[in-house]
Amino acid sequence: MSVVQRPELSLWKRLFLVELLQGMAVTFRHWWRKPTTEQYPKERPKILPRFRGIPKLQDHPDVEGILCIACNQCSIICPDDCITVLGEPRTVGKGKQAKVFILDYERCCLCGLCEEVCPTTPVPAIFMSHEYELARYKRVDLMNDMKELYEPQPTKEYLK
Amino acid sequence: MKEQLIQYLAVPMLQIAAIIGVMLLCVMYLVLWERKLIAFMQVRMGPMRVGYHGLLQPIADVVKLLLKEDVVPKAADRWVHLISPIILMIPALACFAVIPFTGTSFEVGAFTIPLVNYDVPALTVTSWVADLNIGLLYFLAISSLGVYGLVLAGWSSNSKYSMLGSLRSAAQMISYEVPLGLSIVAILMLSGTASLVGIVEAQQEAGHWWLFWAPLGVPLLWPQFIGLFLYFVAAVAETNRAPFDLPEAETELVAGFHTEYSGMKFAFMFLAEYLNMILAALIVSVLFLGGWLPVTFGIPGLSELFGNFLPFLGGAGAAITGFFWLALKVFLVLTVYLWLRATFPRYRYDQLMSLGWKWLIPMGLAHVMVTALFMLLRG
Amino acid sequence: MGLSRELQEGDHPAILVTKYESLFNWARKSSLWPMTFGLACCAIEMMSAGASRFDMDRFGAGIFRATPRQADLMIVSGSVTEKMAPVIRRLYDQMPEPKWVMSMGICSTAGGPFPTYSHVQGVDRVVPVDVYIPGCPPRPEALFYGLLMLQDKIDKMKYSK
Amino acid sequence: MTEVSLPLFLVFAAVGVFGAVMMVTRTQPVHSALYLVLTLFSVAAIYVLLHAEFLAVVQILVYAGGIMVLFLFVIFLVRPPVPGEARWHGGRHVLLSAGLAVILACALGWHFLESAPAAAGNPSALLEGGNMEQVSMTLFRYYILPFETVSILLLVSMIGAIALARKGEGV
Repeated sequence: MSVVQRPELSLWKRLFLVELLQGMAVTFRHWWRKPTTEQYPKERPKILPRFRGIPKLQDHPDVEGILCIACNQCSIICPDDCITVLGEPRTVGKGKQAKVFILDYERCCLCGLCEEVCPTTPVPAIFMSHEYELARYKRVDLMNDMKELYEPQPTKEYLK
Repeated sequence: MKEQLIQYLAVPMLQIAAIIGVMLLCVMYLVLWERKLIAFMQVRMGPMRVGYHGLLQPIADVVKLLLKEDVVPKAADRWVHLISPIILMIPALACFAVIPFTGTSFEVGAFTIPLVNYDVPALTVTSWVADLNIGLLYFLAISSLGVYGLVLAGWSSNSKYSMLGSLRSAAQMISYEVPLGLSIVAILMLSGTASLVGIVEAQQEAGHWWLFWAPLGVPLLWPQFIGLFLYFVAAVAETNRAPFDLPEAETELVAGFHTEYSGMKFAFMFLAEYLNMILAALIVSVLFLGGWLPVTFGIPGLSELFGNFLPFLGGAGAAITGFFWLALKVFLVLTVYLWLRATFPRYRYDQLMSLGWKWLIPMGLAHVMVTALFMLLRG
Repeated sequence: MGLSRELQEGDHPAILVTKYESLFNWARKSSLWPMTFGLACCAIEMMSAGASRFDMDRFGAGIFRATPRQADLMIVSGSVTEKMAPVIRRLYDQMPEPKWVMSMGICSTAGGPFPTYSHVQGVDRVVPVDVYIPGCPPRPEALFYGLLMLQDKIDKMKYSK
Repeated sequence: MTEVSLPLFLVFAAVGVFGAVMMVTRTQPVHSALYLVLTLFSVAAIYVLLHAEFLAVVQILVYAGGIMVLFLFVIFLVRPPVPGEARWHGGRHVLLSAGLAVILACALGWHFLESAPAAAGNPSALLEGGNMEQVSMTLFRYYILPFETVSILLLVSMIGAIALARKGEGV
């Protein structure tokens, strides 16, 4: 444990409460600064490209059909066990494709491991989107099946 | 008899109603101003979405608090729990009776109330409810009763946090009443009266605010600055505001004496605290800053110009001007109050006590002595 | 709410009350005072939501009350352990009506990454939740989105049939 | 006393007596203290009716605002009584206090009956030039020596109390 020795204040500083006035000067200066507040529902936050929102599914024009090959790697690596994938034979070409893809947003911790392990080329089939407006009234609404995962989240715009 | 009835019963009643109404509105918007000002000092915006720039926020808060459930703890003393917000509120409102809001009185001509055909004789209405010759002492006496509300609220809740808060508030308010009284003594000596109207009139006669009372003709020797400082520090402590908000210290005592209060009872306590703030600012303005006298008072040429900027309204214009100047001064003092809150951290309990007893009271005594000495030398 | 229950028992819809309904709902949604109540890491994000850049006070929800008696909104921010659950329930019971609960983050919504013996798998097993905000932790904007949804919910409250 | 103030006096006197009786009969000390405040308050109101405004204000300031808060403080600091613990001490105390009350009433009654006009004083003299001036003139001009002596006595007793209280700390 270290003992902090505060310097003795000079008589002048004690008499005229210099340090208190300095403190008040700081708050006074801040009063006239431009607020740094972003007005959320009106202004959208600037989201950096590396931001990890909720995971979504995507397709790619170079690949015919569904991009996801139902390899189950994301489901295995997921620390929260929130991904369930069932495969079926691919409609075009060889291999498998996802038939059922359920992502449980109420458990997903947005770690991004699923995107890292996703083996599909040229882009990962599951990717971290920039969507964050996810609040729901019911827990059931946070379960998302494959169809919902392809579309943007249904969000109400609160512009006022 | 009818004239007397109107003069001594109806007019004061209307005055009281007007003061209570206006003051409650002022309190509501003082809360908004506090939220806004502290937000600005923290580089944020404060309430923005309820009304234009949050202008309806206080109304929403009040309506919500009115509609909240009123919780009384099972082990609480129900009656004392109920009356303590009222005890807090009554002295805070009663003190406004002696405050002179403006110097000039309104002349109300004779008129007839329609529908009931009641003839009202011509009246002279003053801006104060009562001009007591012991006005300042009345203020001190009544405001010292507010401590009961705090103490009993804490005790009756039967919770340890409330209890600690109320014990602290009792000690704090008793201690700081002494420097509060001492800082006023010099003003009493200068004005030679304890009537608040008389004090402002004495300043008018002297030609300067008491704050700028320069003894021995030396400019920039203003001993009343010490008085103002003392009064202000003591008043901040008396109203339990930061940095002396120990009775409701959020970080230690949850919410201090009003931990167990909810809904309208809590709103009453909130209102009483802010009413006391406004009252302290009013007393500062009246005692040290010349009450309703214009800000340019004492500067030749300017004082006539700003003494009545609504000359076409006659006496009412002068009254409104005086009211405006008082309101401006009060607003500035209240802003300093909030500024202090935005700046300083809370005092520790023993620091608070040592500040009060070891610094403020000796300073107050010395201030009285110095003022008396200067007055003697001046003759 | 006591008021609404009394009115629902009556035969006739209270027309007078429906007029005031909008005022009451507006006041309640515009002045949601949250409780100073943080459980884990989401609380840090809740604090930042109250701070300068995001400023929860804009919604009128900036007065964090330390005592449950004066709070309207409980933001369950962080993982709810079995040991903490009774405390949460008690705080919720101490809040006066009308009161709302927001579950912030996946830990409080569903147990999150802790499907263990010590964890409550969703705070809705302890207190009734109005809005669930997933995310780990949710951005302050996500919290605001939940808050706006809660305001919508309050706006639709009915006092009469 | 004018005819307007007589009913007011009766009201305040009744409130004062009510407060005093309630104060004695409560088992909860905090309630007793509250009723005492009520009594002090109504006494102050009676002072106002007697044109002794200064005395009234000082009564509220010192007794209600200062001393009673310290009373409450002390009540809070000592062990709070368990409800129902306060015992009925039997008829002895009632007899004793009733006897004392009768003696006090007799003494006061005799005093007022014997010297009623002198005791009433002359309030009209006080009305001229304000109450505060009168009190301060009396206190600081004619009785300055006793006043200062009393203050020195109080100071000595205060220092003595502090010295006694801090004995163990080796001061």
